[in-house]
Amino acid sequence: QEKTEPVKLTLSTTTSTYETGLLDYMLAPFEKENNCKVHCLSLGTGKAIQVAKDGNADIILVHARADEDKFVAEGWGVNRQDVMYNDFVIMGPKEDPAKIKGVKSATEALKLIADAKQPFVSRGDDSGTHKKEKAFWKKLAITPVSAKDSWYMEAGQGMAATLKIADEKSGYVLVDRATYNFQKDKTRLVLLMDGDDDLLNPYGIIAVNPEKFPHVKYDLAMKMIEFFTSERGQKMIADYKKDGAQLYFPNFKNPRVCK
Amino acid sequence: MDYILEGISEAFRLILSSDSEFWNIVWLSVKLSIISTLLASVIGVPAAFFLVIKKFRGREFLITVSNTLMSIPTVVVGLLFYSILSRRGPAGDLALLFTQTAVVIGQTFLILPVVVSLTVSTIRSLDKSVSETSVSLGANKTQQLLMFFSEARFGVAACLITAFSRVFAEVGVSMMLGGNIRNYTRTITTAIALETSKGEFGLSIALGIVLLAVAFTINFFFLKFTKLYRTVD
Amino acid sequence: MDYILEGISEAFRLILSSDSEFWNIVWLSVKLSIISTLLASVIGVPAAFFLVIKKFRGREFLITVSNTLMSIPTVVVGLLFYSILSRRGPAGDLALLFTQTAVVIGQTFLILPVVVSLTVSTIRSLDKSVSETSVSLGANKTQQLLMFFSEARFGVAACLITAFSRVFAEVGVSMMLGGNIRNYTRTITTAIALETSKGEFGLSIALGIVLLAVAFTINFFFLKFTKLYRTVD
Amino acid sequence: MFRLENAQISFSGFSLNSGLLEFEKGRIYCLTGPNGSGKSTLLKIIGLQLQPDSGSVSIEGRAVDYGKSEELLKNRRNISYMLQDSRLFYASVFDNAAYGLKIRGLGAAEIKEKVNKILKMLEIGHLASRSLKGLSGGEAQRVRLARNLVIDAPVYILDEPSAGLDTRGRELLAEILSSYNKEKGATIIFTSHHKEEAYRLSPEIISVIDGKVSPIPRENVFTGSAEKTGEKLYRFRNENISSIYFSSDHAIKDKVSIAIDPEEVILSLTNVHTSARNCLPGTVKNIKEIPSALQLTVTAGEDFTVLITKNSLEEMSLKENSPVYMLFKATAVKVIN
Amino acid sequence: MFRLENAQISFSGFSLNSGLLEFEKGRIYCLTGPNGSGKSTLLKIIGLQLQPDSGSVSIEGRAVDYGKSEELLKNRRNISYMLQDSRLFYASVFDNAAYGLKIRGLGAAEIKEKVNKILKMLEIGHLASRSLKGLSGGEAQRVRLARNLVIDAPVYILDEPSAGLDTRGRELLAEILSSYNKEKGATIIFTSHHKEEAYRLSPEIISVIDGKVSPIPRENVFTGSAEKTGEKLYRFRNENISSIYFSSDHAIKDKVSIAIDPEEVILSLTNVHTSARNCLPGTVKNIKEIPSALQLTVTAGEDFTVLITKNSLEEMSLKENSPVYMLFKATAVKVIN
Ligand SMILES: Nc1ncnc2c1ncn2[C@@H]1O[C@H](COP(=O)(O)OP(=O)(O)OP(=O)(O)O)[C@@H](O)[C@H]1O
Ligand SMILES: Nc1ncnc2c1ncn2[C@@H]1O[C@H](COP(=O)(O)OP(=O)(O)OP(=O)(O)O)[C@@H](O)[C@H]1O
Ligand SMILES: [Mg+2]
Ligand SMILES: [Mg+2]
Repeated sequence: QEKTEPVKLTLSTTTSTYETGLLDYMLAPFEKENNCKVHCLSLGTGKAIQVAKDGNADIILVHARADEDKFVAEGWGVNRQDVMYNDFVIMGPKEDPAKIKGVKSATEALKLIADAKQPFVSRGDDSGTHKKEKAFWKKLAITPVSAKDSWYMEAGQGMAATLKIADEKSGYVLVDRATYNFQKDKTRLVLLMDGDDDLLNPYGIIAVNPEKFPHVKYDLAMKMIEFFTSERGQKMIADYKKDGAQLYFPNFKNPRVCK
Repeated sequence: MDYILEGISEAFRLILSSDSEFWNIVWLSVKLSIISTLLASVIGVPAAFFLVIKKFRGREFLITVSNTLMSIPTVVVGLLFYSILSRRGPAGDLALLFTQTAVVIGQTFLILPVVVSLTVSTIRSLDKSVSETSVSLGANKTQQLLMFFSEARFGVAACLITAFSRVFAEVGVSMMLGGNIRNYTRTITTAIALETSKGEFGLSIALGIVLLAVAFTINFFFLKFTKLYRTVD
Repeated sequence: MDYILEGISEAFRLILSSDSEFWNIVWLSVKLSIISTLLASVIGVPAAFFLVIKKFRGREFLITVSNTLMSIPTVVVGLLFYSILSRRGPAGDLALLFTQTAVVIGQTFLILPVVVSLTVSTIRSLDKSVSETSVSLGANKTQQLLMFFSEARFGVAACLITAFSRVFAEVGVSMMLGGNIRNYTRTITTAIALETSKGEFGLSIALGIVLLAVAFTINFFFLKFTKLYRTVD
Repeated sequence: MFRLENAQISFSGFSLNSGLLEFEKGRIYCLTGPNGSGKSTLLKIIGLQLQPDSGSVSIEGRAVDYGKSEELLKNRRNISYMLQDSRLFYASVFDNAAYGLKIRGLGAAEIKEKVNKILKMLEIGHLASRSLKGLSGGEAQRVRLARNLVIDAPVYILDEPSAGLDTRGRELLAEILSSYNKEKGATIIFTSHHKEEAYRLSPEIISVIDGKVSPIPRENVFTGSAEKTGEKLYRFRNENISSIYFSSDHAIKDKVSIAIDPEEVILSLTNVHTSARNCLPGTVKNIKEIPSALQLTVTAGEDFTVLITKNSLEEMSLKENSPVYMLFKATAVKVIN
Repeated sequence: MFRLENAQISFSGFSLNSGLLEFEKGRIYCLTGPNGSGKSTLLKIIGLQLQPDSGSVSIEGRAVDYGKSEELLKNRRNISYMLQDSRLFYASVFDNAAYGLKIRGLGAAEIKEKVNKILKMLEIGHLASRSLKGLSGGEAQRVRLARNLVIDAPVYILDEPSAGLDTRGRELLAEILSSYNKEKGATIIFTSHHKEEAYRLSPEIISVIDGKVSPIPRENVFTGSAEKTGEKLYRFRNENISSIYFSSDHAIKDKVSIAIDPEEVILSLTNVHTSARNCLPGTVKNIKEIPSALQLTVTAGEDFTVLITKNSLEEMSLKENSPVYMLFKATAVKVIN
């Protein structure tokens, strides 16, 4: 059988999916079966979408529902599919001075933190996580500003770095579960609340629109979407574990919609 | 190209604005960079003199180490001091992490090798007759060193400018040790990193242009003021 | 401190390992940095000579611009070339973005001002008698320039080492233009950035130590081989 | 060889004009004049190191075109030019001395032979592998000289070649230049602030004062034959002069030029027996007042210039056509070339 | 003032030992010797620029302690030291000349006055605001001299101060040094490769050959009074010498030292009338053979040294105790100090 040079496919994605190793795990069989080489760009959500809008990626995998819809609506992308979700948790100092332990709703927990003026470290980088957090403040009609509100800090950095700042400042922080699993042994902070449906974090996969950029490898991109949403792909996601914990939950068939 | 054009117009808007957050960021960048450059000079220049003047075993080795340390990535410097300043680290009780002081410490360390290596090369390329002549005319140690600098003024200028540039442009240390905390430790470069990660490329470029404009102004006045350009030639 | 200790032991493990992915990353970093340094020298050194030898209006201005451009943050260089090389940019059809070539282009541009500024200062600090004497003994233009370099060899060494260090340590350009794609454009510094963002600080420090070890080796052989250390003094 | 026609150059506050100035192949010229009078500047113009603002320089009848860099380089390489403040490069003594040969593309073996030879001639052979560090002033000057003298060129232009040299060094330099001139027919142009040097080597003297150039007549220089008459003692004669005794440490071939310093001649009215080997009868031909002394021309076969004080003249009541004897020691006679 | 006891220093292939060497306050010393013989090295030791490997240097009876840097600096500042290859700094001529005063902490007005004065004395006042660019060799040397001579120090140590100077420059230098010595009692130590200079200025001559130092006796140096006898003509006398005529362009105060070059003296058996102003009767006291000549000691009130050729001696059949006349011109007599 003749072997041709593998085709290059550029996937623009958020840091979290890449850094947890999920993509390396998923893409190995895909590359083999399709004789292609997937170039993963692991970027912040905003940057990941922007790079695709500039025509520099063939497909994106991100978690920022509103932005994803806008991306499709403006015609940059086609065929958005739900792939999986994980969720966020709130971490904080063991002493829990704001007393959020046991509270069921994330909105309520943040209100307690704000009322107690306990340090809270925000991603502050317009990432999916930051957007989620901002949605809670909006609901509470609070607009905290870094430094002006002495308890509120915008880190403007990635998840791990933000968590480290929270650790240093003994503050509360909104963390995705993958990062939590990964860092829980390296931080003094502990998990104080999770399980609220509001904290769900769904991922979508979108092919870049070949009408906008004729050079994109649309067919291959479609194949990848098919692969991620196939029964086999979904099972692979469910099977992916790190230190015995499942990181992502497939949801192509039954999207758990979050408000 | 869109981003560049967008960046240019945005840069003008920023510079003409009276947005206090923006100007605080600019001022913080300048302040931290100048302090770091000064500190690194105060430590690095005598060290360089020592390396050139004293003859001892391992001198060339130390110079090579200094040359090597010019290659240290900013993030690594950030991580090293993070490890030290972190609550769990040996200097954790000082609570310096994510403060401006931490940034200055890291930045000083970052450019120390630049100052040392360039000063060493500057002094080495000077003729021995400089110090011999000034001594023969009655110069004391300080006056002798001053004459070294006066004779090597183009080299010294280049050294200071290079060190300042390095620190003004760096992001890794400021990010790791300052934390890019809004209204507190956010500098132009960490702001650029943030905007870039948000995909706000135009704004990033605008901030880059602002940074260059500031650097140009500083260079210009530095050179004018210290008369480090050849007036006698 | 834990991270530092972990970093040191991890660094040893990596260096002693035969992990081909790791060694490819190291090799790519070295390769790209050397190519960029060479390119920047080939362009920058003649430019510096031009700036020193030719007298024209705006010369000091151009030198100040070059000094200023030493302050350009790596990310901004990355963004500028991103704008140009991006599919929607003017050079989009070349499909160079996220390739090694793109990194080399960006890095060369990044250190060009370093080469120009330091070379200018090196040549300026040389006495006129160097060129006059070589001409009086019958040197042609090339031989004259060679003598300049021979006489300024410590300055030249410092200039090349500084440029190489800058590019070897930089991450912004490699990240923006290379994309940190595994097995393709991942360099030591982008790997460090990745590990840092994962929170794997120990591994980051280990990679930093590896980078410094490589830099030390290169510096050492560069200086030995080119005999740029003062043999006559 | 070289011909300068009103070659002119100006700096703020100083300007030099060569007037019409010619240098003939195979001769030796010495430029003298006060500090800052323009000697070095003039040398640089002759040696094509400096382009005059106006006027022309021609070499062997061909005007130099400063635009043609290749031709210019070729012409320059025919000149071994030593700047007054020529720089020693950061390299060993040998490498410094070899530089001119190296850039002329000579082979390593040839370079080695020639350089070692010239270093030995200048008595600094033992310094070959030394670095510049610690070289004494005179040693450094000898290295500079070696660097220029090792080059095989038809023309040597040397700006104050004897600066910093001891007596022996000046002697060696004169010997080498003289042999280059005699054996290879080399043209030599140099500057000096010391009269002895001009006397020792250079029949043609060109004075540069305040940027104005004027060849000046040679004083008491005579050419003829010599024969040995004693230990280190020689007797000079030519068609007009029957005998002048002179001493020399070196063997003298039969043809020789000698020079006598006008200040070293004593006039006497009678023929006396003294330790002065020379006592020539002659006639005062001309008396000229110059600052602080009188300059007499005395004919004794050839014209001699003699400097005496005014008082002596009066005391001896010398006039034109007075008969006199000229007394001078054998050591007052310098052998040229 | 300075006393060196076996001060010794070695470089690879060269070593210098001062032996016992003393320099007295208020005198002038000239070091002579071949290139590389160690003159500059010796000067550096005397001037505290170089610490000897062994032996001692004492100043006014106090041994120099090289460990005490403050004391060392104080001592150094009492010396205006001019290195053989002293460097001009990248600054204007004025600033260069002012350097020594500036680091001694003088006020701006005083510096300005002094510097301008010395520049004028060295006839380079017009260069004050010039940069180094384009300075001629002699001009640069005058700037170096100005930089050292402007310093008011009890001791001047100058390594080849006359290098590159024209005749006028050497004259100015000699005048200034002489006046510093006479008026301020300054001690002056310098080196030179030119005999005239030693004769013009320095009664005490110290020879350095191959690292070995030996003070050599002064020749034909006499001290006495002078009176003017004609235009530029003076008559010297002291208790032993009744009259020696000499010429001088400058006014001579009554006390004066003179020196006569042994080579410029002619011996005569009879008293003759010549243009030589001086004809002193004396007696041959001693005859000594030296390389290439004979050295006679002739007593004529004081002892004179005279150099003549062997043949002259034989011809004149001079022996010890022969009566002779010494002939020499007024211009052959050099005024010292
Ligand atoms: N640092 C040194 N290393 C090696 N040799 C040295 C050093 N300094 C001086 N010398 C040697 O010592 C000798 C004496 O040098 P010095 O400069 O004292 O000579 P000098 O008598 O002043 O000669 P000149 O008349 O040429 O100025 C020279 O042969 C010189 O090469
Ligand atoms: N580039 C220049 N700019 C200004 N003046 C200059 C320049 N070059 C030379 N001069 C002046 O021209 C004059 C002649 O200089 P030059 O070097 O020819 O003198 P010189 O006769 O060689 O003197 P010396 O005997 O001191 O070596 C000097 O007064 C000098 O200051
Ligand atoms: Mg000159
Ligand atoms: Mg000397």
